[in-house]
Amino acid sequence: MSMDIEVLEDSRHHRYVLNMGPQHPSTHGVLRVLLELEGEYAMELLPVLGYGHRCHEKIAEFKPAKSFMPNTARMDYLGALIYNQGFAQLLEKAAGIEVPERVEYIRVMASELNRIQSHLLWYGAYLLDLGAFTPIMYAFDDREHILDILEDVTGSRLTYCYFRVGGVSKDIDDKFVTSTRAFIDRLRSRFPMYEDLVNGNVILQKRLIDVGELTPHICARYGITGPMLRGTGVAYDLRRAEPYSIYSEFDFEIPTETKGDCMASFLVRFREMEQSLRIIEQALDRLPEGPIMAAKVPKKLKIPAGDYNSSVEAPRGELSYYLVSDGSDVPYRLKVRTPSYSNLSVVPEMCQGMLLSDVVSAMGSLDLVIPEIDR
Amino acid sequence: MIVYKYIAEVLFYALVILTFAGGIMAVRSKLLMHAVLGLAATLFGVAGLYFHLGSPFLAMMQILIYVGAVCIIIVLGVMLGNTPDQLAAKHLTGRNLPLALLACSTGFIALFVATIARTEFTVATEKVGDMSIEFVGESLLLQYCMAFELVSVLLLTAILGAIILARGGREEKSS
Amino acid sequence: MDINKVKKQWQELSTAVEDIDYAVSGYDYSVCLERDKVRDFAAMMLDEGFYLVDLMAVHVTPAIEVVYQFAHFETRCRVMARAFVDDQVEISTISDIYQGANWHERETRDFHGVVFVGHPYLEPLILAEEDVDLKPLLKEEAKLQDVDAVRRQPPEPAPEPKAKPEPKPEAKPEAVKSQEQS
Amino acid sequence: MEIFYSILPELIRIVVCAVCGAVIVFGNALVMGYAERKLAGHIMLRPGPMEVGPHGIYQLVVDGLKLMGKQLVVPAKADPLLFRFAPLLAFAPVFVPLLVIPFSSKLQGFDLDIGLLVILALASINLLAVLIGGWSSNNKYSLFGAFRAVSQNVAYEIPMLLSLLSIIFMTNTFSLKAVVAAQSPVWFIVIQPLAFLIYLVSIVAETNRAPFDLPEAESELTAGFHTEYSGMSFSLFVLGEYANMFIVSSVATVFFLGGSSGIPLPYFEYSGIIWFMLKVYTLMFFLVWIRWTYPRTRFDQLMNFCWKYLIPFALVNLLITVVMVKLL
Amino acid sequence: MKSYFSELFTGAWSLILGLKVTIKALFSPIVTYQYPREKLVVTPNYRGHIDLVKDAETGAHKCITCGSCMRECPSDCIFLDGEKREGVKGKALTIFTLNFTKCSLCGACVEVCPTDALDYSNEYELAGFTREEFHYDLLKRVEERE
Amino acid sequence: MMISGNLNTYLIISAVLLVIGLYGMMQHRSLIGMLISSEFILNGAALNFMAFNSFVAPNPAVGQIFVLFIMGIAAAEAAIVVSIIIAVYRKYRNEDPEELQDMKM
Repeated sequence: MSMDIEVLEDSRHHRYVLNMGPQHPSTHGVLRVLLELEGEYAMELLPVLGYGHRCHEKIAEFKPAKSFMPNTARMDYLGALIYNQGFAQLLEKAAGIEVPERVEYIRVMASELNRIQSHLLWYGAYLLDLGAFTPIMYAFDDREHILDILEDVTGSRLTYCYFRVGGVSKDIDDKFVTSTRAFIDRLRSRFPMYEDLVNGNVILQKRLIDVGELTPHICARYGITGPMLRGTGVAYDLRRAEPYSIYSEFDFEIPTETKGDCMASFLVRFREMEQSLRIIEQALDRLPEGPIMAAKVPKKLKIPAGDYNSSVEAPRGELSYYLVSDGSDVPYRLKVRTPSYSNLSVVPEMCQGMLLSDVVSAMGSLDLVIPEIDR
Repeated sequence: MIVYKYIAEVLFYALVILTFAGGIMAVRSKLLMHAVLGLAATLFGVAGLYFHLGSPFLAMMQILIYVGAVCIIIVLGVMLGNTPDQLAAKHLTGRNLPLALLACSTGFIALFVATIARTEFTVATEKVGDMSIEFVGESLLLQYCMAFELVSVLLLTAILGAIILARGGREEKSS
Repeated sequence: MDINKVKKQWQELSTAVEDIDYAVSGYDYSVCLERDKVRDFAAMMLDEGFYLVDLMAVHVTPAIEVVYQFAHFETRCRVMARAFVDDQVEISTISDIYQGANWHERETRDFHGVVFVGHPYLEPLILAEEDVDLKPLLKEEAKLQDVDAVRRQPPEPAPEPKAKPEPKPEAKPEAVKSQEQS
Repeated sequence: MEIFYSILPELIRIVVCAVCGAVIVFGNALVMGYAERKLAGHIMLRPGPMEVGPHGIYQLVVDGLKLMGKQLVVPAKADPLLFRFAPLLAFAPVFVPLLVIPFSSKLQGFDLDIGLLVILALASINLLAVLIGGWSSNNKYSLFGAFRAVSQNVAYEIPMLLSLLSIIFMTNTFSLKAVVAAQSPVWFIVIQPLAFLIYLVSIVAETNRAPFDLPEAESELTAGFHTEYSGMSFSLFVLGEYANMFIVSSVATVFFLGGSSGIPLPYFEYSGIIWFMLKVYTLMFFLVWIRWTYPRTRFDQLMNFCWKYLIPFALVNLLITVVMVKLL
Repeated sequence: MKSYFSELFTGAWSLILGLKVTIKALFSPIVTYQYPREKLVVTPNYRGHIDLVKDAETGAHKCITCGSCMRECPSDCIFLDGEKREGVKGKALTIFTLNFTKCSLCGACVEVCPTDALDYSNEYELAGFTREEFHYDLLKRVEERE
Repeated sequence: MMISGNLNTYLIISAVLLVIGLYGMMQHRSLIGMLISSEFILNGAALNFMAFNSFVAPNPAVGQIFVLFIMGIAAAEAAIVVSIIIAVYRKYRNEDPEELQDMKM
């Protein structure tokens, strides 16, 4: 036994612990990762969570389920509308509320715009992690247009609380349609620029290819979903796999790559923006007239006893709300399964034996939103 | 232009002081890193002395090779081979030992001074070349090319040896 | 994935397998497990290509219920597997089968105090180290419900003595609405 | 008194050289600091500093004052002597190379026959300063930065020297003035484009600038070797960095771009400095331009690029040069 | 050997493409606003903190002191109270405060209001040194407003 | 009397450097410390060569070439010694020469 300890100590003699975070430029928030380094190779990684925990699940047990809507936006501030969507859908399912068609179209468009802006922010921030300072500004330039559009509709720029149980809070107008169409054209014309500046860049490719490779089996074991999973060649997108809302009516592709490395998830996210544009375009073409609120939404929304699940495809992967109700209007237990949480849990295995720079690029490719992990 | 000579003389004293101070710092400092810094100071001083001896070329080479290469290798050695608690320079223990050493060395210098004071060096009456780097270069590559070749072979051997020594450990560890 | 084959395996391992109406509940099957079968169940699910969506605990009487949510990459098959912890609030870990369960189990330990036997590193994940025994998501006495109260209620009450959930997919929206309007 | 008059010109020369050196070092830092921010801003479609003075031209002055006013924080477990000494060691040697750079055919501090050696020798001191600064901070990030700086600079010194050597073989001198004079019909960039490219890549690495800014890679090492530095000791590192940029760009100008030669202007002997500065700042603009365009390389790729591409190409180039010089 | 050179050239070409993009951007007009000097036009739909609406006809607020907003608010940031007055139907509003530090801008209060007495303000330049600066007295604000 | 123009001055300086080196060799109980001290000895020798070169020797190139030779040796020596030290350190976790009992790596 003492022998073993000696051997262990011997092999670890050259290692030392580097504390990356909670305030580190590339952890994107208050995440701390303890790295055990050997030279510049990270031999062991231990993410330390909980710096930004805000007890959303506990809060949910204290107030009517409807009132939890603004909290969903604060979990993932980049995919706020998609989190709204998941929660609204959960309550609509549970209470059996029929949502008008126009609402579904508005929700889909807003969600997809939200997805694009999340991906754009990730795109810029990831490039910042890799040391390129300029792309983030270009990405933000584009992102501002989305924020302007969404601000005009939802009234806020980041933590939207737009969807309501049974509808949306405000109808869209012609201005939304024209500005969204203009944005679609604009972003399409910007893609070649991004290709030239970033995607084709040899330095970027060298940094990303063969770094942090995943397989579908690893993804299953860790519950990794979203673009990282699609990077391994599994075309699993909840918008297709379990079509919620009206996604089954749209024609879009699920971009996949086969290699599962950072470059794969990078390209998957990049192409997803194009697919989201396609969805928005189709939705704009078919946008029906109609009410923006379900006819009968009770003021006190009682949820029948039982358990309910609602899964949506958030920008980072599968978002699941699991609600246990005892029949009152206050949830008995609400569990939010956030994609980044499962995605981050792979880091110790994925980054083992990597160079420090690769750890940064691998962690960046997870597209972490820390409040979503800590909840 | 006697003023220049005085300026040069003052500079000379400064250089000698720098050299010796660096030396003392190198042997007496508590930290190895300070010892390396002392070495660097001495090397600068010696480079200045080369300048005084009429060879700015050597002075620059001294800085280039010693400060730019040797010092950095030693600093790397200090960093790589030592955990922080071992960074202190270990000194020979024993209370009277340093004193004894000092006495011995003083005696040695005295002896040396006495010797050189009594020696008559025969100064060459005429020089065959100048101190310019053209002359040095030509001599190095024509007349004394053996030295040049030897240095290159030596450096090659050193590089290979260093690589083998340093890599050997890594393979052993990984296996 | 052959769903019938998988269902047969579930029936061998579990005490009850229910088909759930996806349109209402958002998942397809509910599986009730004995706590010693959890590991076999997880291993079987991994073999069949399921991934672990989520792992959580629900504080009910008689015991804390641990819910495992699985889904499949190729076919729509969302499964809720439930098991109750024992008197020591212990249940065996599945973190060696599904590594993703590692953090979920630590979180559940933080919030509900469920001890996962065999977990390699059951230290606080979200909570601070000194708050090990805080267990913030445990219910107060007043709010604590029996497990039957949080199961889907059948249209006419037909309670069973044991904590066997009988979720009926017939929990129709109409019934719900009438209940609300009352 | 006679003696005084006899050495007066030389004294004046020394004083003027020192003053000019200081003016260049500080002026260059001001200009480059401002230009870098402005260029970075406009590349990113934003205006850059705009608040202090028209178009923010006093921004750097204000920053300098701020840095001077800041407390010099010495970390508790740092080595106080070395920690304070390192910025000085990084900053002090940058003055000397300025003395041998021929700004025009008349404007040169001293024309030494070992001019290039002076520049290279004093540039190597900077490395020791980075190493000592990184080590003495007693911070793991700083230590990593220092290690990276050393391996990178040592490796990239080889292709840099080899590319300069191919010019030396053509001119047979280390004197910068003679090198400039040798380019009277045609600049060496035309004859030695490969050497110029290799030199250009090497100086990016030598000056620790993006995409080779691994010693201070802020997303990995927070700020690399100067993580713990603040106030004036930090700004000495920055001044040293900008001065080094100026020096390596000047060397590139002297060796490849014909130094101060250009279309003759009135008072040509002195006004050559205009052409010289134009060339130097064009090169520096290039350094800034690529900094704000590319992501950072990874360390092993940086080394691979040096050993697999730059050094073989530099050697081949040198060989061809030698053969051609012998044949022609 | 072939891949060695092809890699070199494709790599170099990709770098040149990147340089082309940035040099084009260098000479493009800037897209940012110099915020305190220039101000962006904020959409009228912007949802800032809530404010009582001033009725155009009567020049007073429309609140009937029903307290729905107070009950609906998920974060308990609204407090209002009223008293019975002569000649006024129902209760007259005496105090209406908003603790904006707790508000999550969900908009539930505005939607629940039976008389549309609440609306979002368009203020976005909010900064202060103390928490108390964000405890708004909406009644006072509506009276002071033009 | 200019002592900077005197051969003996340089000889004494180099002797002092030699003594400093020897003293350091005996004083330091770490391999790196001994390496540093050995550099002093080498420098003393080089200074000697250069001094004789500029005052006595007929061919001024010889001494310079010798000094260059010594610099080459010093660089090679430093590289080799540091790599040996690292190897020794890996093996023994220590670099006190007293404790290095066997030379087998």
